[in-house]
Amino acid sequence: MFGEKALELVRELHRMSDGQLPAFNEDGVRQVLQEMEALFEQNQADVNEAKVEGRSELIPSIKLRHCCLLRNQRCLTAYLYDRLLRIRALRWEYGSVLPPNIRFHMSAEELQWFSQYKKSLATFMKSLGNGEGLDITQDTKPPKSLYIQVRCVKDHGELEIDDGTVILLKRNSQHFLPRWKCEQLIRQGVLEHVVS
Amino acid sequence: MDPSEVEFIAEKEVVQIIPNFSLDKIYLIGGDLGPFNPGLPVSVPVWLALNLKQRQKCSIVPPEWMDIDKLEEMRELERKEDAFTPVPSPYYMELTKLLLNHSSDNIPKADEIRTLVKDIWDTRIAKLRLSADSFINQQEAHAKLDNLTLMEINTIRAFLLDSLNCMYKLRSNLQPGSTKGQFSDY
Amino acid sequence: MSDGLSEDGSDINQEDEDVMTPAELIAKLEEAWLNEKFSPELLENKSEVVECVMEQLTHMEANLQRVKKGDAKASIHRMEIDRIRYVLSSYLRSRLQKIEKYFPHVLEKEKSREMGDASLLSPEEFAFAKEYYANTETYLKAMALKRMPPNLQTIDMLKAVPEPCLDSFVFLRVKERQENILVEPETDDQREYVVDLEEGSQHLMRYRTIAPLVSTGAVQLI
Amino acid sequence: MFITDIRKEFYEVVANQRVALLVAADIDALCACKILQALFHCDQVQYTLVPVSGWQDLGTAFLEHKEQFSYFVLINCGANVDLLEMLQPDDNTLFFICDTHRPVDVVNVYNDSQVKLLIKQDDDLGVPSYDDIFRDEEEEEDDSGNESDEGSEPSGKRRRFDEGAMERRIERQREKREWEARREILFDYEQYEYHGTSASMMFFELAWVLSKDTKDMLWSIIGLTDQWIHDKITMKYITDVATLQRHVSRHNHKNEDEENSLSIDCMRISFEYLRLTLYQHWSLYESICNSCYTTCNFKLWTLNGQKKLQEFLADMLPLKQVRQKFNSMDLSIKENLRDIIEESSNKYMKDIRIQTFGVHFGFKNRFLASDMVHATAALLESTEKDENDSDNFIKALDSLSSNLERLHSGIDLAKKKLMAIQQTVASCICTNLILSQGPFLYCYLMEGTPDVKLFSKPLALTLLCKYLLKAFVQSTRNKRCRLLPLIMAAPKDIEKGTVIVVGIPPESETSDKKFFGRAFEKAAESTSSRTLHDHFDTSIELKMEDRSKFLDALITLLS
Amino acid sequence: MESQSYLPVPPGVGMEENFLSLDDILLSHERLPTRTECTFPRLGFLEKSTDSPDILETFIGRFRRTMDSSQNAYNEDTSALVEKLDSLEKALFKSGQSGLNGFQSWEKGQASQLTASSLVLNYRKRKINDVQP
Repeated sequence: MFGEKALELVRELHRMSDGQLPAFNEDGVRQVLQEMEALFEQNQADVNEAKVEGRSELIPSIKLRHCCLLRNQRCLTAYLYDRLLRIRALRWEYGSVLPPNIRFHMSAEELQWFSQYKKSLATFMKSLGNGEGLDITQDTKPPKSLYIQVRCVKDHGELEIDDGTVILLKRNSQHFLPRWKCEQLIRQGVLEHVVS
Repeated sequence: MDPSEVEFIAEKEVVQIIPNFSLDKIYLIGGDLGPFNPGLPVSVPVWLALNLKQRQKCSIVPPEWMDIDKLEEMRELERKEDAFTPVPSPYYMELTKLLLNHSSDNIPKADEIRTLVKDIWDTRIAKLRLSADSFINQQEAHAKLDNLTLMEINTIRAFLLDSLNCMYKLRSNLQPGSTKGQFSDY
Repeated sequence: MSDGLSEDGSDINQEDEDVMTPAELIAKLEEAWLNEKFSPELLENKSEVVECVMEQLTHMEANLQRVKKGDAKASIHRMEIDRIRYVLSSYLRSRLQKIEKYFPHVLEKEKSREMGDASLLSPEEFAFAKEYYANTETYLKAMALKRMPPNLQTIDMLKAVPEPCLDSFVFLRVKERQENILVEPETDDQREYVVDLEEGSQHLMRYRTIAPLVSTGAVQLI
Repeated sequence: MFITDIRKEFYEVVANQRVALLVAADIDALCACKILQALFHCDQVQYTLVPVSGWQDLGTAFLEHKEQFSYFVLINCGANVDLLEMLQPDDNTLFFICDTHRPVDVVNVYNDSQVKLLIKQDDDLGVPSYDDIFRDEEEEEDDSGNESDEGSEPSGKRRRFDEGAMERRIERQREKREWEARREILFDYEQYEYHGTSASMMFFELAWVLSKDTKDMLWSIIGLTDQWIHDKITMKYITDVATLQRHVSRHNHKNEDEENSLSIDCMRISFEYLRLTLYQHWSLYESICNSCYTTCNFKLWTLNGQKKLQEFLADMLPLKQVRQKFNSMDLSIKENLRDIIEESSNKYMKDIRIQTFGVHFGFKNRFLASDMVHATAALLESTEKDENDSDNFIKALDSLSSNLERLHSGIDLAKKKLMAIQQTVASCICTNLILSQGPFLYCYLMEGTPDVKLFSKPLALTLLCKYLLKAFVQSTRNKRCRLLPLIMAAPKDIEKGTVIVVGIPPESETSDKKFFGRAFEKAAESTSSRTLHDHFDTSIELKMEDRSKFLDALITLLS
Repeated sequence: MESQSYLPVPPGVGMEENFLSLDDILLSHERLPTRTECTFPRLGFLEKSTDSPDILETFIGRFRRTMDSSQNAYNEDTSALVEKLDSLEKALFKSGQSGLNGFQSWEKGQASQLTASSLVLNYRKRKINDVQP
């Protein structure tokens, strides 16, 4: 049936309701576009025939095909748009550098959108407070204390603390650090907030 | 809103502490605090009180209403009345939790207080559900919610607002010809 | 540490006739934060509040730089800074979220704004919204629309991206008494009626009914 | 050098710095670390905590962090080696060492600039005087006239002025120590290994001085109990426990008037005295069958012992009560349990009492100090899955951090371990696996013995060793066995083909001094056995094939 | 909650569907039983049933039950309960439960703990699953 391919794309995302980004379905997208092309060509031909030869019985089919075209357009746009929303979420959850396995799931155009989004967001954050700048992707939970105890879940390398000193984040080492320095690493699953 | 944000707002409330250190007056952006002298009670926001308490730099004086007799009285009244009775603090639940969890050694009869406050809370939440149900039932357009606290509202917010949206959807589907969306056909 | 960490903190809004203290400024920010959190639509920007708060924070941070390690007051100041920065970030975040969610409508509203009307977006937000629009449109065109049949190569972003639903209910607290607020009926067999909103009272009603009162500050969303 | 004022000379020095904590994997060290962490949290001192499981780990951890830190706190490691020699730190690196291992290396004692020892000087240290060990060396030197006027300066201090000379000097010193090893003073000082005041008690005293000793008491109790359970101290336990008793009394007295109104969630510490392991988390029957004291007194590995146990139980309580979980026992029995047991046990054993403590909070959380030690030890040496030392360290730390779920999982592991110990003890005795080698008793657990994997770890093997020796002394008629130490070996790493060897002093020994460390070293040296002494305690890892020649050398050495 | 950054286009609230809403697309698909008609004017999912006023009645009638079950089910297994609700009520049940869970975790003092993003955790899970087929 017409529109099935497009709907499958929508279903594919709908199944992953937690916001994960499945691999870009290049094949699916192409097939939808092909179906649309075919529908359009047939309609063009039929419209011609209906006009020239006055075959008005073709009109319902033409209308149906047109509906299918519109439906395909909607599904495909919704698929692409929803993926953008997921990609946006990645910027907020992971930070501006994405792990390779996630980048791998994005199309070239999506990567481009992501990098533009990153840029816009950075410009916005930099411009706050007359150019003072404020990173609004941090401070996602109300603050409780200046310092927190964290545990390193995996080897991560070095982390620079505000005063220029560097500490080594090695698996199973534990640290007492300024909260805001840790927030993103906690979100990324590198550090674990120890509450005792 | 996440309950931790409601708690964050509650942490602006002021309590008395008895510090064990001395410190001159502090000029915070939000107002002046102190001076702090060992043994002398001083008023500070809850966020600071808890921080100092956790760092063993003070003891916290429980607010006046955190008292068995007063709370028992409140509980009886709350159970008797149909309407929501006025609460001693708009953040009674948050403050109870915060102070009892971090400073229970400074609060006499902490366990009884916890139970009493929980009783009051439960009674009020039951009332809240009752009113929510009647609000939906009567398909009301306006309700007065005096004496409800932010935390109480917050427990039912998402559910009630979603339900109201749901009803709106059901109802507008019953009224033909009210659409302007052309896409919805495809 | 010197006692003057915020000695010159009260000179903000000098040009305005009503001078705001830093504490009042923070209260304004918190008001705006909660309103923005709970209102279904994007509210007018409060960039002057944002700027002033940022200034306060920067100023305080600069003073703290000069303080020696381990100063007891410094850590209290830092905690306060953290709290204010949280509200500020959270406020700007909710706004940005709504801008992204409703971007075509937000830009449309901004475009159709009358001279002299308060602007919805701050200059930074406006720049962001425009970029977001262009970025997204470019992407959709390149990926799909351009490759579709000629008659389907455009979509109306205003219709495709949903509008804020002003008919949502909100919780509110009245700060200034209001009379004769008209409450529209929910069903056909109900009639419209008016209510008075007493100062300090709390209500549940449709956002559309009281939207103007939110922007004047007569009610606070909760 | 020894620090005399721990607050001024240690805490106030590090309070505004960033500190690296290198913590050995033993329970006392974990407890000490908890106390120090709590203090650092109060005063917002930033730190990095790195678990170190042995000498190699310590070296690596130092190398990895020396660029970023100038202040190192070493807990239960580092005192008994020449630390500067081993780690080769920069001049501005400062070490604070809180370590129970004795003897303290003399170079550490006499270095004033970089090594600060957080060690109680009223402990029986017996450090040779500086003059005795360094001065006479000087006199024998003939090529260093330019140094002689600085001769009486402590070595580390001089290092600053004359780096090269210092190094040459240390080098010479080391050579000298090797060929002059028999030199009496140093030999006498270094030949016995023992443990001093627990690290957690040291830091508890710091907390007390800082008036922040509320929550930390529990940890110092657990740290001390660990020393006692894992046979690090014996007589010293009595004096140290008295110190803690005074602190507990002081606290309980302070809270007395509030006691009735204090929240159930607040932690309470009480005096306890039953020598029964985990009885509040087991059934009384299981606890009696798996506690060292009761099993040895009943000789539970004999039929007669089992019979006596049944008699004892029947005398004491209805069997149903004894066999069911402690939690489900009748309340009236639970409340009087200590008295009931004590009374009934009089007939069978001398004294089932030992002064210890219990902690309770909430409605159902009750733990004896020894319960916590066994649980934490079981987590620390867990052999489950492919977890490494530092994973175990973290879990053990969690079990001490009011992570109840973790603590209970530790208790479950501890039960398995204690049952394995009892079964191994019984089978070793019943199959005569304990051999008299002349100067010592020896027992080797063969690969394939049930639960042998559990005993590839030093704490577990030491505990087994202790229980086994007590049981053996009870069961043999040979009185001489009371005077003999026990050495045990168990498979350590099958792939590498190694065994772990530990030794404990004779039952009759009342001092805490042990000589195994030196003896093991010497025996290995004289037979060129391939050994690895990586653990901070005396246990060593030895190639399986070298076991018999090592043993022979040990016999010769100790005869 | 702010911690979740993926905010999908919600289904339309009033009469109209949201063009980009996945929910709406799937829902409208379900109610296109006949695809031969040339126009599909407002085949709203209520339109199938002629007795639609009842749905509102039913919703109102069952509101109390939905509310109580979603706000009372203290950490119980709720799957059996959810089974009996229709899709609309299921969505509501979810929002009620998430409110309840948020409150409970706050009461236990867990709300202030910083945690790894659920998105990150789910990716990690998936990665592991990928490795172990």
